[in-house]
Amino acid sequence: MNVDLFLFYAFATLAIGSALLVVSLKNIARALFLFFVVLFAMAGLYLFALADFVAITQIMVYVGGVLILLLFAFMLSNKELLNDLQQTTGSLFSLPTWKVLPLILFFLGIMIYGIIEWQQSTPAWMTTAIQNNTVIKSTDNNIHQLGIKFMTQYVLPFEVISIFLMMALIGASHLSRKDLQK
Amino acid sequence: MITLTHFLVVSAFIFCIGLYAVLAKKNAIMILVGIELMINAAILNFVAFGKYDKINYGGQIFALFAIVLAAAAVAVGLAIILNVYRYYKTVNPDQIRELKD
Amino acid sequence: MDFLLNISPICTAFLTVVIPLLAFLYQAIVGKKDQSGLVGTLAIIFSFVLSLLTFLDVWNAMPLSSEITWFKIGNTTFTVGILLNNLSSLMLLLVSTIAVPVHIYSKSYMHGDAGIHRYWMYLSLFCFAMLGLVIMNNLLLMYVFWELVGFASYLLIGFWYTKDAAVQANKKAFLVNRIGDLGFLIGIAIVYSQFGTLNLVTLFGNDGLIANTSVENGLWISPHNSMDAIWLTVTGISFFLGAMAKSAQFPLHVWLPDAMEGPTSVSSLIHAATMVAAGVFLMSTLFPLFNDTVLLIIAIIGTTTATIAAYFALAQYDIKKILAFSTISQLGYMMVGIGIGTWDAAMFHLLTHAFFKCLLFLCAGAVIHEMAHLKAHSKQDFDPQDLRNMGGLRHYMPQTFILMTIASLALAGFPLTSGYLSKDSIIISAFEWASAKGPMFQIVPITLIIVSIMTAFYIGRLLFKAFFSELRIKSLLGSSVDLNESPKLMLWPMYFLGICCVFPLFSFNPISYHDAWVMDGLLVQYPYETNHTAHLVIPMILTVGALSVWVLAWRWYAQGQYPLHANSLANRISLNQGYLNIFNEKIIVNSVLNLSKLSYWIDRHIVDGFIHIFINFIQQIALLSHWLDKNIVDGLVNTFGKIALLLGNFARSTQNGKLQTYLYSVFLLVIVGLVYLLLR
Amino acid sequence: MPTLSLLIFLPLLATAIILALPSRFKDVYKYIALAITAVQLVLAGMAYFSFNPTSTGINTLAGYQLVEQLPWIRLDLGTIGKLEIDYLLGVDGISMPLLVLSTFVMLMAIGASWNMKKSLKGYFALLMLLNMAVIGIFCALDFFLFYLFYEVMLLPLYFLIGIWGGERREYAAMKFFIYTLFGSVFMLLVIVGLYFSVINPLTGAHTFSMIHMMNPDNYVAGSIFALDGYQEIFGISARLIGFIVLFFAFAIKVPIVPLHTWLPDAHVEAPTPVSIILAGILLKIGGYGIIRVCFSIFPDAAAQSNWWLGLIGVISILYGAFNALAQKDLKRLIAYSSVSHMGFVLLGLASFTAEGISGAMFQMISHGFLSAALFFLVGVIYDRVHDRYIPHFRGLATIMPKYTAYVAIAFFASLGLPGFSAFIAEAFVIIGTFNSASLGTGLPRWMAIAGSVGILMSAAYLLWTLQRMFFGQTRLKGGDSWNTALVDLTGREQLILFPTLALALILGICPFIVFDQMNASVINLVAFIQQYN
Repeated sequence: MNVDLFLFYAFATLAIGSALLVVSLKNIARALFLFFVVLFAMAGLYLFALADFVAITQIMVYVGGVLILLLFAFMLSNKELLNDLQQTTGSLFSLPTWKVLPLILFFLGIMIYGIIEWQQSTPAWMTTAIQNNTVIKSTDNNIHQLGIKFMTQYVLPFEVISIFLMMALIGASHLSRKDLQK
Repeated sequence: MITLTHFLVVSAFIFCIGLYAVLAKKNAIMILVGIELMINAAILNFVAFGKYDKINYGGQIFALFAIVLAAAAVAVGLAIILNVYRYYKTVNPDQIRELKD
Repeated sequence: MDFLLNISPICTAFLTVVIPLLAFLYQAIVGKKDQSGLVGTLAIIFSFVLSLLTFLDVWNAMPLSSEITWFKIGNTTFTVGILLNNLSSLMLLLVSTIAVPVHIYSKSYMHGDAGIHRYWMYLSLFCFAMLGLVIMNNLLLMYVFWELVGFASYLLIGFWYTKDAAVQANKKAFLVNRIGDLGFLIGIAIVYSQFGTLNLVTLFGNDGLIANTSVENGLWISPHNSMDAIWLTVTGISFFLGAMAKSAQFPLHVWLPDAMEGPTSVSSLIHAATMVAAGVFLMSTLFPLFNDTVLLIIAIIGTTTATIAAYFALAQYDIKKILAFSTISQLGYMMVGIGIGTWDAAMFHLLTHAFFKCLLFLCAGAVIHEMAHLKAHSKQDFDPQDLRNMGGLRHYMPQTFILMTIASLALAGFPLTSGYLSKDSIIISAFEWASAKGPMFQIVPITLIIVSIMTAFYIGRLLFKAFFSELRIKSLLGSSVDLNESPKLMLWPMYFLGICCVFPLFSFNPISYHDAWVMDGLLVQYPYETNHTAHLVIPMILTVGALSVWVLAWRWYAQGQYPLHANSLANRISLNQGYLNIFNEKIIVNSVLNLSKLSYWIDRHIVDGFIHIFINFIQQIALLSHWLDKNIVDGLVNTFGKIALLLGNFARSTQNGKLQTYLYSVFLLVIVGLVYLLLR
Repeated sequence: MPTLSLLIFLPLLATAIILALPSRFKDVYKYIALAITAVQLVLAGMAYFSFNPTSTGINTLAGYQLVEQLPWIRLDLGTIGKLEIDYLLGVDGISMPLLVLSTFVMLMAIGASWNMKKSLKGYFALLMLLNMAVIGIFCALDFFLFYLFYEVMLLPLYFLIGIWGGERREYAAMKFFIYTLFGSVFMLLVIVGLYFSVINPLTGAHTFSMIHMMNPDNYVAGSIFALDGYQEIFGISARLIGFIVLFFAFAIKVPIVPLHTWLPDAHVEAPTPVSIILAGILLKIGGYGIIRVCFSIFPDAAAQSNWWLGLIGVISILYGAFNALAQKDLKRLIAYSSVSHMGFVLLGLASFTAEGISGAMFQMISHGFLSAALFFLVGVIYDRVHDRYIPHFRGLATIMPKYTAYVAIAFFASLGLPGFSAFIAEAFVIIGTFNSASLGTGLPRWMAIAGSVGILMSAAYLLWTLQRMFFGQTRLKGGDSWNTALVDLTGREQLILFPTLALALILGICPFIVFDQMNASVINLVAFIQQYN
């Protein structure tokens, strides 16, 4: 077993294990911090997929943005909210674990099954890519290529996303404005 | 050798965990976290497949789009949650039943 | 007088029987209001007169019989009728003759008793039943009266019903008699089955059915029917069983000593003179029915009874018990008389015995009466019937003493008394019978002679102990001994009976019983030769033996030179009546009771248990079917209902307004789609 | 005048009146019941004394008297044939005395329920319903009608025991009900079988008439119960099975050992009047049914199996007597003595001799009066102190002389003292049984001897009871309170007891009152069965 595979497994284990902890912890604050770990591990996994820029973005946007937002939202909400969030009792469960868990496991099974099935027949575009040797290699400079692609081929989506992002931010700030009526 | 299947399996796990959070958690924030997990799983798939698309870089491009959109979604979602909390004094989605007849 | 003479004997006999019944009914209706007993006494006197008329008409004349239809079953007609021949008219006279003095005696003896009206009632009932028994012409009716006398005796034994011993005794008497009654009933059934009739005239009359019956080739053939020869013997034994119970033959004699719990006057009439003799009367009536086997059995049982009872009488202390055993013993003699074929001798002995035994009882009653008075006056507690408390009574009651002596002499069979004639007749006949039969049979007459001597001894013992020497409880009483002669009303009847105890009433020849009119009247042809030596020797042996034991008894009891240990084994066995009662109680009664308990246990647990198991089984089936009904049949319906409900609930739950549920269902659908895609 | 119909439906009228009257007239009910029953007794008595004793009864309708025949149900069932059920009533020498007995005992029962307190309306209504059914059973000559009355009878009895009974009344009522129903259900099967086997020669339709069933010519050839064609069920002759089933149906009522265990329980738990009816009438229905149905319809099977019947009779006699000896409860003792005494009925019937059957009939009548009187007497003491355990009483004769006298008379009467009816009955049963061997009807002689031991035993247990309870020094379990409670018989009680015991005495002295009326029928019955011997 080579080192990268070992590292991959380490990251994968870290990601899945932390994710499991995230969903199983009662304490939301801890869960959110564990969410950090998940996101880092995910970023590490992106690296193994040769998506270094995506990994950086992941860390920047998620860890620097989303997670901070979540933490702030969590911490900024008042004490009652904090209590409520921590005192979720079982009686309020609408979908108890026994109901969800089989479904999830079943779904997981289907997916694994699907993956195994799919392994037998690699899609045509992938085989041609392998044949034409148009597969990203670890030596390629992805960031350069991505910059070109954003500004040329994907300029329209890029702009739309930008506007959408702005709208979202404005909307969010509008929504979270205090004392809307006062 | 890290094959595509490795990524797919890991993403499947993460996706399922996220799905579990969405379906089973009693807390809107954790639901949001679950959504983020699912999106991350999707992104992992994007980048894993994107490896075979050097011409268009579709996988990575859309992974980036997804990250951005997720961030936007989180921002809006949190805003909504805060408002909901203000309105209902709870963040438990079970007790928010305005959709019911 | 003409009027009376013109009445037919049937009519007088009928009236003889019915008048006591009327007296009984009168007393039953009037109850406590009439305590004098005048009606009963008058009735029995009337009966006596009528029976005398009947007797005079019938004795040594043609037998008379008259009957009316009673009822009809099938094609057989049952009749009620009266048969008057020498035998029945003699018994009729005897019963009424004994009954009269007893009634008169009772008037004084029972005076002042709280239940005296019942006494008169029962006594009349007894007289009715006893008189009826002797003149019935039909076995069924004889049986009816046979049981009725038993019933009357039951009532009279238990007259003092608050006394435990009395009610035990009357129960015992009735039950033992019942055993005999069963024999009688079975005998009747056999006779009916064999001859088709129960009429005594048809059966036993000249050229009657019995006369035309023979035993051939092991078959008992009568003009009506035939059955196995063994049934002839069974018939005899059955009837004898009846007689055994009624006449207190061993081993069914046990009731008679206990029956002494009744008033003494009753004992004298019923348990000495009349009722107990009914068995002998029955045997005499049915005599032609018995074959040799049965006769031999009768003779053996009779001898055994005579011996054992005499032995038991030796050591009794209760004055009445001695007399009771004496009665049993004498009845044994009579049975021997039947068994050896000389039923006329048996009847003769019955007749003489009735008088002297009745007198003995009445005298004993007089003694007891006085002793009881003494007890009441002195306020001391002693048993007025116990010989050990008496002694020297001849000083206080000389007339009673004389009468008692006469009766005792008659019982012991001294010459010039009636007992001498009748007892000798039986013993001598037995001797003749044994001579004809063979040397082994000599045991019977020899035993009888010994018993006769024993009889003399025990009656001597009674007499000497009670009347001689000094009053033994004098020390208890202090100075004043308040003992008197009995009242006149009691003495007269005793005198009358005393006269009847001597020979002239029965035979003008005091030596030979062959001259007795009773024997002449009944006249049985003996199947064996007369032995003149026996006629001479046996009475002499008896008289000498009796005299010598009297001397012995005088020395032992009157002079107090008793040589034996009072507690010796022989004495104890005799006193305890051979432990027969204990045997009966322990073995027979207890085993019957245990059997009954066992059968009840079986009933409760096994028979009922089966039923319960069966019911349980049914219940289990019911429960099972209930379960099936509830869970399977109903369950099916319910399952459908539940499924529908479940579906409805499920469908409802998707619309509960919860976001996550919606998500869940959506996702479920997605999975379903996915599965579909995968499995396609 | 339709006497029998009147007899049957008068009680129904009484039921209707009682039900119609509002509850505030509840004191009137008993007078209504009394009046109606008295009328019945008079009617039955008149019928009895105008009865023609020469009529033979049994198997010819002409031999019956007071016959009433009305077509009741006529149905054309097409291929199955025509259904013919008649309202057919009639009496012969067998049923006539029992009819009078029933009305008399019923009157006694009404008298005994004079002080009844609990829900009078239902009680008297049920009593009258029972009355109707019982009379109906004795009169019906159509098997369907018979069965109808037979079943109707069960219902009121079940409730009378189950509601007005003692502590374990439900148990007793249930037991009674199950036993009797068990018998009658199988009876129904045989009735149906008979129905399909028998044809009315006049109309050609299948019929339920018992008279037609008794005539061998009326059987359809090849039908299940046909006499000539030999049909088998499980390898046993069908007619024998039919006989056995019917026999057991009635024998449960008699009752026979080992099917008797309902009787002690039912008697012990039932209130006094119901005990009286049970012992006085109900048991007689068993005996009557055996004569009227078993013997008359299946004479061949009866002649074949009478050895067994005799054996059962003997066992019942002895077993009942032994059980009676072991009892401590007076009522139970009398119940077991009933088993013993009814054993004589069976033994006598099985002998197939005129003496035996007459004796058995007489025993039924005698036992009817006597057991009724005995149960009444037990009721007297139970009313006073609510206890009837023999060891709890002693020396009653001193405080209750009249009562003791009546008890003693009743005891002696039922132990077969000559002069009372039971003696005649038992003596003739024994004689008849004994005679059976000579006449060749099949009962061995030892049965007679064994049966006679029952007479001894009955004396034993009754006298022992008499001695234990009534004689000796007075000693009561309840002490002084009982001493005051145990008052002597009242006028009403004497009024009921005296005629009963007097009747037992009269019948014992003048048995021809009964024998004359039934002799022709008995002779006919014996001859009828004799053909098959």
